[in-house]
Amino acid sequence: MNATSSEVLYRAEGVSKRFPGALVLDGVDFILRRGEVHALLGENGAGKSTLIKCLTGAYRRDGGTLLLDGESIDPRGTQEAQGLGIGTVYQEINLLPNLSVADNLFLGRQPRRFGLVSTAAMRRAARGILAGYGLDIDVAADLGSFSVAIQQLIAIARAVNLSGKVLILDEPTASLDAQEVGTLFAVVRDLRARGLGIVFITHFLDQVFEIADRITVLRNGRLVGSKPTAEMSRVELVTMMLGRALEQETHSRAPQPEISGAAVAEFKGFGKAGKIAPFDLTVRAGEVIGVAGLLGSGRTETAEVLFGVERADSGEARVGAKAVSLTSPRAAVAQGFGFCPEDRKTSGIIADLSLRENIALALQARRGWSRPLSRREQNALADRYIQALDIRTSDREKPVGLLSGGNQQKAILARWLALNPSFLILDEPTRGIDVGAHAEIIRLIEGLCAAGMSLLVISSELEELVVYSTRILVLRDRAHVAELTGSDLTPDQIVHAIAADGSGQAGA
Amino acid sequence: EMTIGFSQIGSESGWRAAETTLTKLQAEERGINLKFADAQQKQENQIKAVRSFIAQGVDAILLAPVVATGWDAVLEEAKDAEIPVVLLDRTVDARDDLYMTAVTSDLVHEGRVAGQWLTDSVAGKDCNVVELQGTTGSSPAIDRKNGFEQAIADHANLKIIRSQTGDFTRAKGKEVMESFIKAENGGRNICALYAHNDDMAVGAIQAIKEAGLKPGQDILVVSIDAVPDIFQAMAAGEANATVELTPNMAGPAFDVLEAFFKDGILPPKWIQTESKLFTQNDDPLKIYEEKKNLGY
Amino acid sequence: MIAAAQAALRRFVPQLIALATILALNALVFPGFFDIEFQNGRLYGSVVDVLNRGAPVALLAIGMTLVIATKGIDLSVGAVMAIAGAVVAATVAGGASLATALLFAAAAGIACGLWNGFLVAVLGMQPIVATLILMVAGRGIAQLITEGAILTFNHQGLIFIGSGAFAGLPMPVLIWLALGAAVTLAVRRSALGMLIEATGINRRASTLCGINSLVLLLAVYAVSGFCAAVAGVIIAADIKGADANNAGLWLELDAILAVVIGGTSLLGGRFSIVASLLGAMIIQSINTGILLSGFPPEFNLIIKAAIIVVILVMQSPAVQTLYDFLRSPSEVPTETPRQLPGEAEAPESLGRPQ
Amino acid sequence: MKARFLPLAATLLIFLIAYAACYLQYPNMLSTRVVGNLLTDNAFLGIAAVGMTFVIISGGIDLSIGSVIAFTGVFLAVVLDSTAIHPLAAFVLVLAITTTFGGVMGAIIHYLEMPAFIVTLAGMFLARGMAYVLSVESVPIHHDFYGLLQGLYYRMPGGGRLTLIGGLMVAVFLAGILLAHRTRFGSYVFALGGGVPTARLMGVPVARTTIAIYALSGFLAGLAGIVFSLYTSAGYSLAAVGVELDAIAAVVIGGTLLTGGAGFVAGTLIGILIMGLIQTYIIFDGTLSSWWTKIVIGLLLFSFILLQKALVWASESDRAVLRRRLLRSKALR
Ligand SMILES: Nc1ncnc2c1ncn2[C@@H]1O[C@H](COP(=O)(O)OP(=O)(O)OP(=O)(O)O)[C@@H](O)[C@H]1O
Ligand SMILES: Nc1ncnc2c1ncn2[C@@H]1O[C@H](COP(=O)(O)OP(=O)(O)OP(=O)(O)O)[C@@H](O)[C@H]1O
Ligand SMILES: [Mg+2]
Ligand SMILES: [Mg+2]
Repeated sequence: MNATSSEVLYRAEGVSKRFPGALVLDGVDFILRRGEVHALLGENGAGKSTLIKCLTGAYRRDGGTLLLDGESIDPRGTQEAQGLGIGTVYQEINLLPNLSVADNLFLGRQPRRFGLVSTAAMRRAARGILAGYGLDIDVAADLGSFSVAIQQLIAIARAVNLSGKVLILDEPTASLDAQEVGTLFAVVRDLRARGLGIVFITHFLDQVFEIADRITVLRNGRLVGSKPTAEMSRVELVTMMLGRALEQETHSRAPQPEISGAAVAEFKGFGKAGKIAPFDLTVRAGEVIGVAGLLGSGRTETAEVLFGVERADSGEARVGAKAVSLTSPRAAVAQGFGFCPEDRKTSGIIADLSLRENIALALQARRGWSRPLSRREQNALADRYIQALDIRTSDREKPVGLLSGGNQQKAILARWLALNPSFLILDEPTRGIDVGAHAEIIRLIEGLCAAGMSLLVISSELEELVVYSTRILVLRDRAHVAELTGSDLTPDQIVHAIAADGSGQAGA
Repeated sequence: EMTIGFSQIGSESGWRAAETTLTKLQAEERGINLKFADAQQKQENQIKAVRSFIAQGVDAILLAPVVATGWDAVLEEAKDAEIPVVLLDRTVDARDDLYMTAVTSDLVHEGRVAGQWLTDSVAGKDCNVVELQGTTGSSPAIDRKNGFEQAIADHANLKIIRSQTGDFTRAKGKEVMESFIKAENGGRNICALYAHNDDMAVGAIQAIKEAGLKPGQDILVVSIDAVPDIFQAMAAGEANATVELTPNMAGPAFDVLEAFFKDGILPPKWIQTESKLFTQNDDPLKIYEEKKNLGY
Repeated sequence: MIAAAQAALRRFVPQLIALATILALNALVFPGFFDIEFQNGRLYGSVVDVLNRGAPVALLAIGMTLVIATKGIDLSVGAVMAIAGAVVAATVAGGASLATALLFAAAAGIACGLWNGFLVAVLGMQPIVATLILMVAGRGIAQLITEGAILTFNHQGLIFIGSGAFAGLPMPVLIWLALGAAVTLAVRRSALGMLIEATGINRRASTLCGINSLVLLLAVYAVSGFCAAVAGVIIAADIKGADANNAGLWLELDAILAVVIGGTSLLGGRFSIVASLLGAMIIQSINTGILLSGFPPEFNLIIKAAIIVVILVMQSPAVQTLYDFLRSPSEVPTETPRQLPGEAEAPESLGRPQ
Repeated sequence: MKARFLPLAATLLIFLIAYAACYLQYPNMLSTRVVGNLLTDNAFLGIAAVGMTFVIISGGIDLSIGSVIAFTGVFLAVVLDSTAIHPLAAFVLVLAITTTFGGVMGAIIHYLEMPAFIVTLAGMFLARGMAYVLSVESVPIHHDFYGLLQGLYYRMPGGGRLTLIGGLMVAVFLAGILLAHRTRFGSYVFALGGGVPTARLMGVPVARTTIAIYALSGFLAGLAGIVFSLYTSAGYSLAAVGVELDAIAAVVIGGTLLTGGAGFVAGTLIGILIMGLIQTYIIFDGTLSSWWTKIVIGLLLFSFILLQKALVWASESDRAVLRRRLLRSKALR
């Protein structure tokens, strides 16, 4: 490496990590300089999160040396790393939902008076810290009562507050929308100016080019290269990550014809008090309905009511011509619905079951317990989707909880595709998925529609949404407020519809 | 009308159920208002019960203590409140001015009676005895073991070769006897069984039969309590002797309380119930018929 | 196919080693331990006793395994045994036919199980407390039926179930073997096993998959109740009487222990009924060994605790890791061992090997 | 009202209502005697339950406490009987033993990654086994110092006694409340209950905390044992069987989740009082047979838990609507 040692802050040399059956990191070198934002990139399963965990002592590495400020360190756990001035936000939000926000921020370093925690002082400090992120929330409330996005911001705030020298962020922006990302970047720039080294992992390449000074790319647990951002083009970067050129990565929108076929499902005045205001929705064969809105606008609730997770208390649903009652996910599945939930950790994966079982599960549940899929059928199913979605795993019997975040997401998608539903609801399906797979999934969605499946896709990425949607529902304040079609399907129009207050929104 | 609180240990055996039944029956006959508290085998619950009786202001308290120790404080409170306490079926380890009297059998004596019967019936022949103990640590188990050992101490021909707990239950009695038989050459080394209660003996008798031996002949069976089922076994020649522990402890207790409240007569400190020995010669079937409806 | 069989066998290696060790120890304290004779039309010996006396715990362990796999626990099984025993005794004593009595007992067990399942699955109570309620009240119900006494009976058919023999083996042994095999086949040949495991690991995600976790939980507790009822009938039949006060007392702990020795995690998920049955036999071997050894009863608990601790320590994930580590020196990293016990990192809900 | 205090409030409310109902039927239930008894009789259970609360909040369980109480009592009795050691020195000694015992269980749970249920079950066998080995017979304690301690009580008007051990239980609860809710250690305990891997990633010293939690439980079980020996002036190896289940029930009734991560030490006190109330009521009633006693205890336990759930549900559904509104407006700024 060509770094002059004076500016090097944190240096890792030859880091290796082996899990049973797989060498996940193979002699990776990594150099972080003072006052730089360093993007760590790579495909799903490349080993980014593992490298971070080795750098912070959350995993014991099998080999390699770590030097902080030129001195050899060997953190034996996160606590020790924190003591050395390294703050980290891990990929799955690692905060405790059962503690208050303030406790989460100050766990282990609560201000004390006479040996007892001074709750008032702690809350005051917590409010002060969160104000810097534009958050004005009740810091005494349980963390779990806040949405994923707010939790993410709190995790970031905690890590920033802890980090004297190094801040590591593993996919911090996956569940944030544009505004929060802006806030985060302002904080990051400020820290950079103060001389911290910041490691930033993401699959959003736009964000990389916006903020990173330097890029390091991993592939299959090996270092591919490390370069200043200024010397790297987008195409070059993608090629480095995937090891091949990607034919079509940019979001170019082919005009989607409006679909006016037969209604697959119809919802009239469907809603649930306190969750989502009653709405009408007609789903036609082969169409993709996009759903847009700010955090907390009721997108997830819409999906949950449609799938029977939350029982609707008003309105009626029709599938084909007959009225149905969607009282449970099971009932919805019986009607040919599928639902890929937003929070993969708590609602998606069955961590201890193998990849094969996770993929076969929904199909098995629909067939009923008495008609088991044979092992051979399960294997075939799993192999098919491991290949189709490019799930990176050592084998199909690996517990799905041991897969990398993006690959877990793909596994859940595979579970629902295996069911071949007529109406599939996807809540943030591309969260944490790498560029290559992202393109694959978009192509997959298009292919599914061509084959007659209807989709409802919730996504915070408006560019992505307009690529495949035939129309877009816009939500605000837990109500459906607008529907965009045809030439209105542009990110700008969506933003406009979201921002419009009450009257005069675009489309109808 | 007299109100009497009765703190019972629990209902861990048929014998105890019979004691409870008889107590209630006696109270009913005499027009006593009985407050019954079941302690689920826990001393702390019994103490709570006695304290609650005091708080309620009952006229007298019957206490069947689960263990001998630990009653001083609560008995002191009863004394302060001038409520007489009568102990049932076991005594306590406390100053004797803290209770009015104890209606009990002598547990050590019971063991001695059983041992005596055995020494008499083997009459000098060598005899290996196996012992089924009660629940480890319980006072009947300790005392009945001691009494039996005292009785055979001077008889070198009698030897306890195995002794294990059968928890006072039939199931454990059977299981433990099975292993005794296996461990002692298919039971051929065993000449007699001494069980701390009849229930274990009944279980053990089945084990002996299933091993192809004849209980009552190949292996002598002596136990304590005199519950109805052992008389059936005796009638069938499968058990040899039992020592009675009468479940009617409440009768004498009520007698002394009535005498005390009517005429102020203070009873002796210990009213010992008889530990009567029953053998196959005592017309077991008749006794069975007498006993079978007493709530055992 | 062969690979799968090998993998399945590997799953039982720790239990088999433990069982073999205990049996060897037993033979040490009692040389005649492995002697088996044929006598009165049945096999007769200490090993047969282990199989026979282990029947109640083995039966309980079958249902308990399923309950624990769903992240639950069933403390009420001992009380349910007492209820079933009381019911069967009361019915035959009342002159009913054996079939009717057995039917009643089974129905009582299943009803108890459904009650537990209702509290857990529908009312959302925590399994320990939900089943604690029946653990306390159930014995009361059983005593209510027997009125605190030992309810004896003389129905030869019923007695045969407890102490008869068929093809040389005691009936209880045949019953737990048959029920174990039946339940194992039922969950493994159908999709039930997978659905139970999924529900135990992540109930919310499983429900979202369309699994009817409510019915599944009800069914699992009902099976546990049924197994407890069978165990209750057996021990009542064995002593020709229903001892509501003592039947199954504290057996729930032994059953849970058997399941854990069998390697099923108390956090739910992967389970193996066969391994739990091995666990039950390990516990009974310890018990029988203690009885045969002739040690004074004061030492029973200490011996049992010590042996169990040793077995569990040998099976603990940390020691397994260490063992694997020692066995495969080729994979040892160049540096000093770093995967310290307790620092082995696994994502939440993955705290289990295998 | 903060969401998290709902179960606590519900429990308190239920207790007050139940007490009022008992009072209406038996006016004596409100006498100072009954109130004093409620504290004294449940002192050992309450102290042990404080330790259990910490263990359960951390996501574990401790089945050994009943046996440890028995062991402590037998140990004290045997030591005081056969040596000239002063009881205070014996107290220190036995507390050191039980604390170490708990700590070792904690270490096994942590380092060998074994489930707490099983480790403490083995601990339960072991502690009772040790008690048997020390003495199978119950051993009385006759020591002037014991007499002195037992004589320390405040006599309330109406004859009720506020005893030393009852006061000690209240003190332990106060200390427990501070420890759980106002110290870093307390927040670590909650953190472990929220998820050990997450807690570890957040820098919680998992090993130290786990060991400390079980050591604390061992210490309090030892203290409960001392209290029990004061209560009965004896040591008995069969004492306190099943106390762990009573403690668990009290903790759960007090609004602590068995899954860990949420709970209150104060709630446990109410749980203890509710259980004591149930028993007192049954004794006052005095007509229940042994079996009906069991059935009624079960039923009352069931209705308390059900009532609590219902109260929490009822207020939660209102609250959810409220919270959502709040959340939305704030998240959107
Ligand atoms: N505890 C574990 N045991 C076994 N394999 C693991 C474990 N943790 C991670 N792996 C494997 O290591 C590889 C790298 O995982 P890692 O989480 O570092 O990927 P990543 O680059 O962060 O991917 P993503 O972008 O999807 O988050 C994956 O193939 C994963 O399956
Ligand atoms: N008050 C709350 N209590 C519990 N969970 C909540 C609460 N508010 C939100 N959530 C959960 O947080 C997640 C995000 O929900 P949110 O209300 O933000 O809806 P959304 O419109 O789907 O937003 P997004 O999908 O962008 O996060 C959902 O899974 C929801 O169930
Ligand atoms: Mg990752
Ligand atoms: Mg959402």
